[in-house]
Amino acid sequence: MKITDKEIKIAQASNGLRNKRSGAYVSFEGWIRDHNEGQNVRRLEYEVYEPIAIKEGENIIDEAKKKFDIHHASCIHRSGLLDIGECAVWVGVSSSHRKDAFEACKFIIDEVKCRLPIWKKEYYENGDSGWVNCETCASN
Amino acid sequence: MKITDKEIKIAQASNGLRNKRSGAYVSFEGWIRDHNEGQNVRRLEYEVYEPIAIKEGENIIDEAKKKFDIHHASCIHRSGLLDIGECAVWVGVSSSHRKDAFEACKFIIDEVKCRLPIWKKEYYENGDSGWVNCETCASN
Amino acid sequence: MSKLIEVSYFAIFREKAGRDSEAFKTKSETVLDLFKEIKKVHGFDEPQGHCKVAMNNDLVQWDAKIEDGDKVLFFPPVSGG
Amino acid sequence: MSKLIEVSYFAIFREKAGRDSEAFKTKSETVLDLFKEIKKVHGFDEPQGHCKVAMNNDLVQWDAKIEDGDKVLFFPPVSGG
Repeated sequence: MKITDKEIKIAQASNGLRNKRSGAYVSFEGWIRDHNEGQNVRRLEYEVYEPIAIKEGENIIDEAKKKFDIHHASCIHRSGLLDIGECAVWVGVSSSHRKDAFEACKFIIDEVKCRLPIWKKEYYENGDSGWVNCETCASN
Repeated sequence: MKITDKEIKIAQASNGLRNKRSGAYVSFEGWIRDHNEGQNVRRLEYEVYEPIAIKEGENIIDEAKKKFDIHHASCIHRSGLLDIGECAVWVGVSSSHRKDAFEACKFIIDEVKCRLPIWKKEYYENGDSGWVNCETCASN
Repeated sequence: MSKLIEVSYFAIFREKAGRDSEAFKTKSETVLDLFKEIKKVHGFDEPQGHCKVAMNNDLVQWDAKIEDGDKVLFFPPVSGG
Repeated sequence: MSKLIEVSYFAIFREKAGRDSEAFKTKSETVLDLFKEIKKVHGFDEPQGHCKVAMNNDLVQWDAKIEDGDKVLFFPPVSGG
């Protein structure tokens, strides 16, 4: 689990998961969209409390390795200011068979979004800004 | 849907799926493993009947776009000789929300493996070679 | 009535038949009947349910009718990915 | 017995409190009781079930006991990814 305020180097990160016994690799990327709940987003800021984000991210990856038959798993999340189209979060998983890689990758991003102390603030075209509600809260 | 006898340029391919309204990107890569069913694999050859592989691949992508709420989807499959660790097939899907991207990506690779006229021949360390049984046949 | 069909083989079918393609004279009405004939000639033993067949470059069902001059492609069980 | 707790705020909590952290004097026994006190002081109205709390840099349950000198971190609903 890594937090970075620089562009996520995805090719480099995914290379770290390659090995000769892995047949499957599944990755997820979260990109900054130009809209959210009807507002036009110009850019976005992530606030991350790193000590716990990293610890909890490692916990999630360990849980994924116990739950699913995978070889490697990794996650990188951005902090600071991001522009539209940038990659905010990357998850990569390698395994022998693809089913487990898909399930583990989905598990990791679902948990990362729920459990890591990371907050997203959107800056809108009209000059407003606002902290984004978490997905779970929004659905309540 | 593309068939190529050269290395799959994944970064380039995934860039083709980016757009400002997509928030999620899921990709699958199939890598050549150094073993299969207890044998040590040295390299591998894919025979592809391209006219129908491309047509059927496009059908699968169209089906995925109907079944799931996604923006773009693409698939590239290798033909010819490959070494251990090389990427044999890539699938990329972009969408607004990640659930559909995961499901569509899994759907596409599952169907590609079942429906495209592509055959894998393995060359083993002991000098033998053999056509690989399809996954479905193997489970019967 | 006897028809002349251009039959193509792939992967293990090609290896077993010892050729890419051949002109095959047949009285079969459907691609399935033609496949049954050819299985015997070349000793194909792959389960037909996992094989596929194309005619004139489109995948077709096993009950597709064949006509003189058709190009029929027989695909053994696939293993892409 | 009154304890002095170092409390830290993040994201919308920081904005509402108008500060990153503060020394907070309390008689609360648990982080939950402390949170209830602080909610009133700073006007936090985020549902507590979606908030998280850490003590001395580890996530803890809401019934965790606080001691004089503890560092308590209050996290509003997260929105990573």
